[in-house]
Amino acid sequence: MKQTDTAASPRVLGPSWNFARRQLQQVLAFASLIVLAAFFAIANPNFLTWSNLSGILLSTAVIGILALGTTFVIITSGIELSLGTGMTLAAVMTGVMLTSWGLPLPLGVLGGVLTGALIGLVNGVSIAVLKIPPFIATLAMMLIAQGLALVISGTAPIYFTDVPGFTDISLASLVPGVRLPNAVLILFALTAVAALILGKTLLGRYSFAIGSNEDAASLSGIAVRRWKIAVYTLSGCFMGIAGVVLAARLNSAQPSLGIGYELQAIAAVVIGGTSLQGGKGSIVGTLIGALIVGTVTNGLRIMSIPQEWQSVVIGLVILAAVYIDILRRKQ
Amino acid sequence: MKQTDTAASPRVLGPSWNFARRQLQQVLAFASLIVLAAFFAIANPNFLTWSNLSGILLSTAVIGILALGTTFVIITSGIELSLGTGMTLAAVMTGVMLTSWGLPLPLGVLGGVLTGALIGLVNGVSIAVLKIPPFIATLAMMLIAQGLALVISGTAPIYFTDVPGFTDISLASLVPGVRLPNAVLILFALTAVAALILGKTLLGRYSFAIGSNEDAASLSGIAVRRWKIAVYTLSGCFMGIAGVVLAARLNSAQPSLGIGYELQAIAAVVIGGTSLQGGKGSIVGTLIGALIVGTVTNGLRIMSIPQEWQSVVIGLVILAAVYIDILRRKQ
Amino acid sequence: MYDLPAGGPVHDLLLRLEGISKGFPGVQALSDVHLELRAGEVHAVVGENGAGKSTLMKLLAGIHQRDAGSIEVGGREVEIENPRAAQELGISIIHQEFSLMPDLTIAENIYIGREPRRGPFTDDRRLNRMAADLFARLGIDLDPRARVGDLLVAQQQVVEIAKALSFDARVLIMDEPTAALTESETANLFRLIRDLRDQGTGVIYISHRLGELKEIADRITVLRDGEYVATLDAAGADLRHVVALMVGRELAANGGPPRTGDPSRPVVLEVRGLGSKGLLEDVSFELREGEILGFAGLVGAGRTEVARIVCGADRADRGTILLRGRPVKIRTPADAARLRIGYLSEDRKRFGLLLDQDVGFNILASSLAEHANPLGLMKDAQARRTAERYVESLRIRTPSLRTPVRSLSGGNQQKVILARWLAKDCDVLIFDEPTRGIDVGAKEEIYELLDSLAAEGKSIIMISSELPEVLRMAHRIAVMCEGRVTGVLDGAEADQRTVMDYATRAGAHGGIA
Amino acid sequence: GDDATEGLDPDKPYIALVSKGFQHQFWQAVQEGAEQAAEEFGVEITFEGPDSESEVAQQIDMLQTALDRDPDAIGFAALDSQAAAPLMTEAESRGVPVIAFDSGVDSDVPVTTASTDNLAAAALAAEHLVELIGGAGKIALVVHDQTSVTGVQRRDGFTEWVEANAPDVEIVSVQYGGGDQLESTNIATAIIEGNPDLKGLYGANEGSAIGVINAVQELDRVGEIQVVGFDSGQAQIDAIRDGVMAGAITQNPVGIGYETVKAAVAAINGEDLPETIDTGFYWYDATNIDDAEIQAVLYE
Ligand SMILES: Nc1ncnc2c1ncn2[C@@H]1O[C@H](COP(=O)(O)OP(=O)(O)OP(=O)(O)O)[C@@H](O)[C@H]1O
Ligand SMILES: Nc1ncnc2c1ncn2[C@@H]1O[C@H](COP(=O)(O)OP(=O)(O)OP(=O)(O)O)[C@@H](O)[C@H]1O
Ligand SMILES: [Mg+2]
Ligand SMILES: [Mg+2]
Repeated sequence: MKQTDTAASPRVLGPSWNFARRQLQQVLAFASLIVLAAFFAIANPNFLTWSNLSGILLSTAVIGILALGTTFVIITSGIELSLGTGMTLAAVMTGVMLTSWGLPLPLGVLGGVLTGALIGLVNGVSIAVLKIPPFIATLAMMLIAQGLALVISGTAPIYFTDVPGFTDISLASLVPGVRLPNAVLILFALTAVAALILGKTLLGRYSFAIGSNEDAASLSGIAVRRWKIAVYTLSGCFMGIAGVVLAARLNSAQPSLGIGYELQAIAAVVIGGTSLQGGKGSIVGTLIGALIVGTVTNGLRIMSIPQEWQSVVIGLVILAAVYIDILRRKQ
Repeated sequence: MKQTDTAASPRVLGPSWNFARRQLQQVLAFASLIVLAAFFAIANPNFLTWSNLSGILLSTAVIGILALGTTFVIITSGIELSLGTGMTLAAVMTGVMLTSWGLPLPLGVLGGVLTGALIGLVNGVSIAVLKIPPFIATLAMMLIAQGLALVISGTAPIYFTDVPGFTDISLASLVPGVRLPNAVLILFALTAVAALILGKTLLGRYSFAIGSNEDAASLSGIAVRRWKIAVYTLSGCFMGIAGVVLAARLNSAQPSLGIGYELQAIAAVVIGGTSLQGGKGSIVGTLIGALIVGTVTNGLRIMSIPQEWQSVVIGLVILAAVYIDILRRKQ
Repeated sequence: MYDLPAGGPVHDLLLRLEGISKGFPGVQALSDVHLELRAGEVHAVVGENGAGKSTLMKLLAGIHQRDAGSIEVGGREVEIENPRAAQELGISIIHQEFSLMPDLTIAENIYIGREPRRGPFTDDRRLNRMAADLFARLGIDLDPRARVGDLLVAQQQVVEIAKALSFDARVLIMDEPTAALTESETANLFRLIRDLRDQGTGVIYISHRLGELKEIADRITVLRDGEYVATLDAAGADLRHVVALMVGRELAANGGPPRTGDPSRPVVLEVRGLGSKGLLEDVSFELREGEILGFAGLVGAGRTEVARIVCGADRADRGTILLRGRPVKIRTPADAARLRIGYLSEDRKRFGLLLDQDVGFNILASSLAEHANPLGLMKDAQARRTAERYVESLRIRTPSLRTPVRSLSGGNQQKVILARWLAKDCDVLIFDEPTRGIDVGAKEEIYELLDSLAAEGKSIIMISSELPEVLRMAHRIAVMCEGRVTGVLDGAEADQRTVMDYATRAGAHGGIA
Repeated sequence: GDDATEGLDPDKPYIALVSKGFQHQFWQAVQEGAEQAAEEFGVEITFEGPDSESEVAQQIDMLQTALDRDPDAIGFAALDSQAAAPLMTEAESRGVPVIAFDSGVDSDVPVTTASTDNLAAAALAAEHLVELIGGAGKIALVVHDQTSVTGVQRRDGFTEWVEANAPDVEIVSVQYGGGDQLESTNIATAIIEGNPDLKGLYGANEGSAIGVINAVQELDRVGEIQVVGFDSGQAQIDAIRDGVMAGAITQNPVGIGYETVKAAVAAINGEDLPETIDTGFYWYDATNIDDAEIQAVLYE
């Protein structure tokens, strides 16, 4: 039998030396991230300033939030390609609610999140009830959301200039004295929430069960359809939040933005050790994956490496990070 | 147990009464395509002109060729995200060989195809030998190829104006008297070649075996690593050809083109009934899938539907086509 | 909780099936079948591969819906629409094919859908304690927190059993629970079954190991070709008669005299000092031409591991493998195949079947290259003839070569994989539990096949947990215990006692109680 | 009604415009101008463009489809003129006049070209930025695209002017954000972090300029870093009014659209046309933003 890794299976396996090893592995997962950061810190002294570090976190926030939600989907062995444009549609809906309908701020934000949830719900129903493969269902949704965002916004950006406090959602600092934008706090808070859901609730447990062996899960009496819909809806909520955070950062809802974000988010998830085959994955891994991508991108930009080389280097770093992770798991 | 369809599994064994039924199913697969075409023909008389139909085929050629090659990859349950930018890199290499190095036309074309093959080979090695998940390996290659295409071309398009006969590769008509661009002939010829390889050769059989159950295939004595590399390399050859056809059509190698083509090509494959889980798929299906996307896109354009609505409609049509296919397979 | 009359004496008849029919495209799996199950009885259901046993059970488990007939549970006619409904009716099933989730832990698998909770959260501590309690009650020695995907096949089987028992069901269905177990685990299972029976549980027991029936069954129902044949009292039944009812003819009981190794024949495969950290230590043996070398041992003794190393699926830390006296490097199963060494895995679903493909493809999977021309073009007609030949000679019950292998019965799937290795011309064949889930008649056919392969000069390693089978077939028997070969016995000198003696020689045995 | 031309009046001349985009404000302003002219001259138009400025192949497909709709004239803003050459020939052979707009089409076929001189416009932006930083110091560029004609010209026009005229100004970084606002914001942020003594930033189109504005605001460097942009739109106009951005170049997109259709009508009627129609560009900042002349060319 092959030695298979268990670090990414749900929760740790309790006490004993196994536990310690697993914890150590989690920490080692940070290794590539730390190596990268160290490299850039040496290459450019401006990298390690507080302002730049919080900038990296800020630039990771949107992709990170998307990636957190889609981790659940990928653990069920699904995929979610409507992340980017779905997020845009959520941002546009928030814009319409706050500016055209004049709803109060909390309701507008809620509306954006619900828009995301609705998109996820529709995805979930197509996939679980109509049995359309997740790739196709969410690819179709990616196009539909893109179109709807343009239609609803009248193909023009919606500005939040007249909505006081809206940009604060992303850019103010809740923690007094520390220059850490709220978007980053939101990312961290959502990481905790997602980790709790994945590790400690039925939804998390069943996500692993469905991704591990959908037929067996169904034979065990789990209502696979219902839980799948729940997972896509949850991912949709994260998508909606990402949309609001993005709009707050740009102080506008840009209807033509979004395509390409889905691949970045999925990449973060997979770099973080979640398997596209389903059944394996972790939230902390996803956060690390997102930070790795964010750090490399920022580091190269801060060094003003010519852009054509930047993508080559990012490609190589992704390869290396994943390969090192594979070696590490083999011990 | 679930009823599963085998129409798309390889024909290990020759004809039988089943054969006739299968052929019928294949024809029925054209149904959505025909319905779509009929709809557009009624909606706009210009749709059914020879010039527009050959235009549809021409605009399908590049995505179609990419999709053919990647069908093999997807049947092994892999994925290929470097299709788009890899194709661009192949086009740029052809450009460099023909314009800077002054190689004769056939060598330049060969060089482009080999570039594609090399990209595929590297992907195959990362995946089969280094065991990097296909999604990550090819995502990294997508970035690397994008960067290299820009670097090698000096971030400017390469024009083939001084290479006589180059655009003829795509745009001349080999068949005298019929206005059918060569790119379309190439697409059809490659469809035949791919169908032969998938249906009648060891490589095809092994692709199915690996995609069905990689561990079992390996224990059956199949050299899984080697054949996986072969599959990615084959897909790379198609990528290279697509690059040359695209460059010939545009009479230039556009180094920043390409991102997004991979999703379109994969969508064509999946709409054509190939499963992303691996083990199932057909070449004719892929061609139909590509034509469905090409037809809808063209039909909506020729009807001058507002562009933002176009993507909504394309999304819905993809959903409907796949759903109808699912119903059809259930009988 | 159960749909049974409350109070008073419990209804004697737990389950009554009348006139049950079920068809699949191209196959009538069941027609007009009867079955009754009383409280406190073990009711065995037997029949050839493909007779419809599993299908009947799947109707009870809510996986398939019957075409005709009625199902009564506790005297009331019911519809069992899904697995959950079956659970709610107090029916619990151990499936023939594993239905576990490899990425979850043992405890999570057992209590899936019934997780203890604290507020909105799962209570994993209690979950693990529940599993530990269950294991203590059942006498199972497994860590509830271990990941199921890391378990041996036999351990997974034990988890399946524990899961089914955890429901405290009134009706317990066991579809070949012992196919992956050796004697001692089987004995343990029987003890559990008797306890349950004594508490009034009704057990439906399916097995191809007919010897077990005497030991455990109260009544036996025989199915043939999807039809009901007879129900007998186990106590008075003659097994030869049962077999005759199953196959519809008398089977000659042939065993022949014990075999013996022939030291004059050349050594084909030699394994020297094989070691693998924590699994194997200093494993050495020789395999001669035309010989069947049996491998016996308890679950987890390391037999499968030896086989996997020899066929290149795993790497050894130490040791050499010699083929006809020359050391060979076997890094992958493809290397082994090139050296004409073939391995049939004990886990057919994970390491054998190409489930998406049809029967023909599955038979040919190892010999595709032999059915292609040098350019790699397949010779389809020739391939079809080969596949047809094996479907016929192994009597694989399938509507056609194009039938998805998924829809075959378990035993027929096993035959398909056997056919795969027979179709490939190997010099050394390693069969890991080759008759797992295969009916008596077909077993005889397979034994004959192995004999004729050996007579042709092929060398065969036969790993089996069915000791009588090893004793009957092997020229020599290597016995393993805790990763070592504790003895190599000649077929003539070996008997049940000596083998068990060597199999426990290293002291306490592994894994399962 | 259910007529084939889908709501277009079959009795009016039909002009198909294929632009470089449709989602951005700039192209919508062009469309607006085109629609004004269509109304004025009694013609029907359609307006479409690819999803991004690197989608050369998509644009060629659109042009092909436009030709198949049998128009009386075509307006075309080429992403790459070489790639369009065969279709230009086809248009000519079908007798469909082609009007190039936004940037030139390198071909004999178009009867005239209505466009902005991007090189000169970018040079003007450079001139202003250099002046704003006092003729010395570090500056950087955030451009939308590395290969498209507008991207290259607005970069080169800028850098060439700086090299020729401002020896004390150092260009420390040129990076590309695809016109995506978030991407451009992140790029600009990293450039500022990497060069704490940066004195000026230039965003080469609307999305890039907004990214630059966001970065300067998020890092609290308003006033320390001088910002100039390109194109207009609500965000840039606000930034100029708020003093975040010193000023920007605006083209006359409405004019481009208007002139294109006007020229197409003239071509259909067989009138003579000049070789080029300069649609002009303007520098606007807090001092002139409310002038009527500027207000006429700004879009929100
Ligand atoms: N899902 C299915 N689709 C089509 N045919 C099926 C399906 N399931 C079972 N069959 C067919 O029904 C028949 C009975 O199968 P079943 O699995 O009940 O046999 P079994 O008695 O359990 O045999 P075994 O001892 O080999 O397990 C077989 O011919 C089998 O091929
Ligand atoms: N304690 C263990 N922990 C993890 N994996 C184990 C352990 N023991 C054995 N294995 C794995 O299980 C596989 C099969 O085990 P092994 O060869 O010991 O079984 P076996 O003797 O063939 O018994 P059986 O096949 O009857 O279950 C081996 O390849 C090995 O990798
Ligand atoms: Mg069975
Ligand atoms: Mg074994």
